[in-house]
Amino acid sequence: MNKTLTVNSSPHIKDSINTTNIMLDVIIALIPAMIISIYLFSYIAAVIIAVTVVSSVFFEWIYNLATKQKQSAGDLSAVVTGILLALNLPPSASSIWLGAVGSLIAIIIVKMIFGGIGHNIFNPAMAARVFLTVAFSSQMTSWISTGADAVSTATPLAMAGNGIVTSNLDLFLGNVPGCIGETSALALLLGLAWLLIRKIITLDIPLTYVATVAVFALLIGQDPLFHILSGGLLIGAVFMATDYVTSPMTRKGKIIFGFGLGIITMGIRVYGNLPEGVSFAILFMNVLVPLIDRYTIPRSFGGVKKKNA
Amino acid sequence: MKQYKYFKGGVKVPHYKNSENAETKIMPIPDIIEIPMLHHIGAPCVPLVKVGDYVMVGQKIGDSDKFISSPVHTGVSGTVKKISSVLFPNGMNVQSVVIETDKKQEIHPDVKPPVIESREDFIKAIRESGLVGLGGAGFPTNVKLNPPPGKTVDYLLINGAECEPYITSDYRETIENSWNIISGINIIMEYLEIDKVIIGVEDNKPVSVDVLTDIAKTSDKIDIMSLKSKYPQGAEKMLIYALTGRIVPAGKLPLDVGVIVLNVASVSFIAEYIKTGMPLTKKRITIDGGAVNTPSNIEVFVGTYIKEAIQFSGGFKEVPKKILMGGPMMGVSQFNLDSPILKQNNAILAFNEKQSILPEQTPCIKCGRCVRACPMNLMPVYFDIYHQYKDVEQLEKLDIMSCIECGSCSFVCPANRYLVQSIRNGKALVKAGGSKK
Amino acid sequence: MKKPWKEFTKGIIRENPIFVLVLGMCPTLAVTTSAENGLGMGAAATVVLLGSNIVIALLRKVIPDKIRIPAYITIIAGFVTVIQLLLKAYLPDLDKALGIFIPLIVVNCIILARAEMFASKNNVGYSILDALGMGVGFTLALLLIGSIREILGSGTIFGMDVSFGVIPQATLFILPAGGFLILGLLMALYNKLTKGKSQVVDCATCPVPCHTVSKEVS
Amino acid sequence: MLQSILTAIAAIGIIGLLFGVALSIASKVFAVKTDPKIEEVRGVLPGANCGACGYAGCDQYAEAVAKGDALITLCTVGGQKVINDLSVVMCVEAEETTRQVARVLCRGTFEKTEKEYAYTGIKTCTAVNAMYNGDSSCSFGCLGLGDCVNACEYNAINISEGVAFIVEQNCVACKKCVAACPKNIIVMVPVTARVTVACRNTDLGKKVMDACKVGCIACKKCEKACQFDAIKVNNGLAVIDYDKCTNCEDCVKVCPTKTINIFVQ
Amino acid sequence: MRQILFVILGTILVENFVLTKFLGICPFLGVSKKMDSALGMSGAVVFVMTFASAVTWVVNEYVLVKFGLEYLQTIAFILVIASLVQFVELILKRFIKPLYNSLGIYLPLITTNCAVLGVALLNIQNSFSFGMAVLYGFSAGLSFMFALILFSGIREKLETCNVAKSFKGLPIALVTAAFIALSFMGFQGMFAF
Repeated sequence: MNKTLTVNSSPHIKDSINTTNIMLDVIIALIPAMIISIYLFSYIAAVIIAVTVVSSVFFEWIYNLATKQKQSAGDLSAVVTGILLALNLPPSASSIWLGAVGSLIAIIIVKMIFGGIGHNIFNPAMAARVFLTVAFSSQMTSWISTGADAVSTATPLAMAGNGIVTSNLDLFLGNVPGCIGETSALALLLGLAWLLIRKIITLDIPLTYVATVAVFALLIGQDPLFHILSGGLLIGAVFMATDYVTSPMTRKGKIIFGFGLGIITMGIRVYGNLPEGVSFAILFMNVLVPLIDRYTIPRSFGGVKKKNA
Repeated sequence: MKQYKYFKGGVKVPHYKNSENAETKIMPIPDIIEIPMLHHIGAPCVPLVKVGDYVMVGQKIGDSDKFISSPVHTGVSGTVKKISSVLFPNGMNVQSVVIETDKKQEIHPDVKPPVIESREDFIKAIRESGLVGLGGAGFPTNVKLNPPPGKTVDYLLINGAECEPYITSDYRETIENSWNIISGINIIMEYLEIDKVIIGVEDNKPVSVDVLTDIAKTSDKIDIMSLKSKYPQGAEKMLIYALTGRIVPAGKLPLDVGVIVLNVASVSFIAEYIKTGMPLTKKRITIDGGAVNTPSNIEVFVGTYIKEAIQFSGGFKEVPKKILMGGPMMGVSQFNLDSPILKQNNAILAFNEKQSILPEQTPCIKCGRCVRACPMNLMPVYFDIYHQYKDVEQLEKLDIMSCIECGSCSFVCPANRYLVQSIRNGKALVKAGGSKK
Repeated sequence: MKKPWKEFTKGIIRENPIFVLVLGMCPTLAVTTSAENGLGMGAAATVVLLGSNIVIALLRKVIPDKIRIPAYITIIAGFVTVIQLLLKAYLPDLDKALGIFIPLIVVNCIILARAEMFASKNNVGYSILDALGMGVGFTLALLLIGSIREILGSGTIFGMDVSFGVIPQATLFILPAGGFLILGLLMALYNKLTKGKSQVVDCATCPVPCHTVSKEVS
Repeated sequence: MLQSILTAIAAIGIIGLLFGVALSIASKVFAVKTDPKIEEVRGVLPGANCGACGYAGCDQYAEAVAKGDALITLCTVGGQKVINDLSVVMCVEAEETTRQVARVLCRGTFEKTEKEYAYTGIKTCTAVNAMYNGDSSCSFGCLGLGDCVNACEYNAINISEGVAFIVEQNCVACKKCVAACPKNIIVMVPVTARVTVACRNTDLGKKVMDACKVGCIACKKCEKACQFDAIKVNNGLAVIDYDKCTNCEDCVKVCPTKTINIFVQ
Repeated sequence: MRQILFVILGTILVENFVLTKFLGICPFLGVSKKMDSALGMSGAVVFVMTFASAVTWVVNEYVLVKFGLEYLQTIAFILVIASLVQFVELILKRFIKPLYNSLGIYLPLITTNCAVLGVALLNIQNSFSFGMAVLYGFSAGLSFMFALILFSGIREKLETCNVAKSFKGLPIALVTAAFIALSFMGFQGMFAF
């Protein structure tokens, strides 16, 4: 009798996708933003990205080692977190240690102690950015202008608060002060296109987010395009808000999520003390995700409507 | 050609229809066959023969008095060697009749075309034929054709979707037996007084679409729809929605929305049976997979051992590491090669080492791909979680019992979660919990 | 000799009101923005705890069972008022820093819990030891949290600079979020260090199958 | 000075008195009957109403404990003392019985049994059991994937060589493993019982021998050997009646497959 | 109208009682394991806080201030609140059983909820008018409710997470609360009243 046959539950075939290739696709989608950031802010951007990525992977590796868990540092998710965090830091020398501290927060506190990949409640990069913004506010807001003669300046959103207008073309190309990776809308849209082509994300969250911001801006009589292109909105909408674990699972949930993000972002930008609200909005909406998921469970095909509880 | 509706979810599976052009070969009578007493969903049959009995072709050897059941016949003549048992995947030991064939193939006197005067006669005849849903589920056809009082049926749907990879037996059926299909359709329309028939075929089978379109032209009551090739297009509920736009409510049967769905092979068999009276004893199956030499379609007697069927088709190329009964999405893996082929089997796949390995599962990243893939609009990700925590209440609330176990969610899961298995275990938990109440 | 010592030390590690009993979280998080505030709060609570434990232990046979809780609360509130007035008079800065949390000592679960659990069942001597032990444990925990938050958040300890002008200060730690974070991390550390030592259910004393009591919380 | 102290005392006294009287009247008027068991449990709890147990106050927790819905270990305020007291309160009603322990009736280790197939999938006994009754050649035996280990809260079960065994000194007879085992091979026995028929296979002779080298083949030698009428072969399996068994080990000596053995830690 | 909305939103989002004022942490950590009990608990808190604000305001204005006994605030308020809670509980238990089952069972916890005494004291400290005090009490209750619901949603999810061993239970809850508090900081400067 042949006793070496494998028995398992159906299905017996699997498509080729796995967590690591999803992460790889996200990294590819981030390449334009990284290239443009190095072009705009010169070598410092490259150094920050390198330090942050290396420390992120290192922290995940060391945590798994210390807690004697299966090593997960190789699944590239820490790399993605590292790149995203780096792109959310200002292009100044202090960002090098900010990146390392941020990685510690993002990987150990926000991700690993919650159970590692798939279990985190907050988006690691975003939570770390908010943490750094609150903890080291002066270092996190030391902006410099783009180009060779870097001088310290303010971001378009902060300037807009003082009545100075930045051209939308500059915002689109990224020729404005800001965090390393958030300035160039063009690069981020290229990334979005890649993610959509590869079916890594759906358009639900970015679209509702941007649309809500635009409508909000129109209603209060401001330039919607300016609000969409400035600050961290696009990097947030494309890469951070669409993070699988920390966004709702269903389409309906994603739309609610995007809408909430838009309202809060604009609320903070227009009425709050802070010039920028994307990271706080995302963190806040992450908190709401369990509730959204709870109330947006779809009705099964042919199922009767059930009371949510 | 009418326009079909898209069902939500589903996945694109590779076709691997390697045996597409392999004309059906008829397998000679094996020396021994073993016919289990259960080929269908429902109660197993009781053997009607004893050890030492001489049986003839078409003789009924097992039956049950339960409503949802279907009798079992032998397709060979010979002597009953022993009454044994076969271990089914669900752990049930089912009695089986082992017959040593004498190759004389004497036909049993009871085998004669049935006399049909009414609808009741027809349904009775179908029961006697031992026909079960040949698409894979094995639901007794007579039950399917018999609407409870007060329910009217206005649609007959013919399922030629064959959405599982590898399998081509229905495709070969349509090409080789197209006139049986048309006469089968006409017979059912006549006896069940249905005047709307729709044939659904996936568009990746142009030849069979052509053949069936020709059939449809013979009557203005018959329509054909070429369906988008998307798994699980052939699942009953999906097919009904695609062809008629009707949604079968959870826990209900197609009859409840006035629809009867039959597989092309079933229809073709009905025509054959009405003509000759020979019950269901033979089955066309696809033999394929990385471990076999020649992907082929063969016609075998029900009860033939898997290894003999594969041997006839051309034998193994490599040592098989996994044997599937049915397609790769919903088929059942066998643990030895001595299992007999059942009525509802439409394929035997032998996988080589590389094909048989499924990746280990990694933590769920909550990407929601399973949610999007689920044709039943369920949330497999939560089934996986709550099954681990044995939260029966949540599982029930999320409607786990509606899952059709099509495998789409597991297929697309980037974390390689064994979702279907979780769901099966979850269903078992719910059933156990339900019985306690 | 051993027992009194045990009554005193249990509050410091084994039954630490913050890390093990998880009592009195509001002041723990709210006032520990600096080591000094932590110490002040701890001391104030200890005094109230001591006073109420003494009085309740003395009166434990007098107070009728039915109204014991309101009676305890009144006694505690009395001591809180005394502390409040004393602080206002002699340490106005600390009073300002602790603000509303001084009157809120009344509803601090530690005090009521010790009154109900211990002082109402033991004599004055043990009650004093218990109060002191719990108070010291509470104060130490507060001091620890306060020190960490002050060092990280302001770069100082008891107002002395320890950042040497180099280490940047993470303002976050003196904000609410920092309080939650530090307490969470400290608790995890405490769990790690005392792993397996506390919270063992003793079923040996129980002659019957435990399923009646240990059924999963539904 | 004196006057203000007096006013204060008077004011508080009056407020207190008013509320006290009103409340005691109200509690009489609006009295609702309660279960004495709840009262008893409530009496043990500290009454701080802190909510740390996850219930809405001590009354709620007392009710849950009294009904057996809650663990007795949830009160952080009370600490060990309350746990001890609760265990006393919750246990007094039950009868005194000999201590029971769980025992795994299978010794079909890797070398005694074979694997019928290579299983991939969810690593739980329940999951593998759903496929052809598990991958072991003996369809009655231990699957060794540790559903019982996961169910045990007291660290009293280990798996070695593909078979679970109980660490008796840790076992508190909570029966969770009994419920968790899909093969029903864990049973409760008195702690004094040393002789065990470590098999649940009800098949006969040859089939058992094919499946496992230490399976009970129902040869009835033990039945004949027993002087106390304590072991009976029923339905293809020897079963010991522990009321009669004297741990004399006569059956152990005659068992040809060594299925009956002395349980040692 | 705008004022009322601002008080409510401001108290919920900007000056959240739990997440920025650290009031009511014990029930916040204790009764947030299940969404259902969180809802019941916070419902009861909203109710009691509104009531207690009104009653303590009256007691303060017409008893304590009148007789120059302000220093007895703490004692008087805690007595008032304790009795009030007990009254409400008794009445609900006797007359409105369904409401008692959903809200009333959480009432005993409220006496020792420092948010209730806190709001009473804050009303006096900020010298609010009667209407404002009641509104503030109500908003404070809502802010407690909001925080508790958010938190219990996450904690239910955490139950299914593979949380590091020494962080199981309260530590991870506190870390989560830290990040919730962080996310609330984005609202600073909005809804000033």
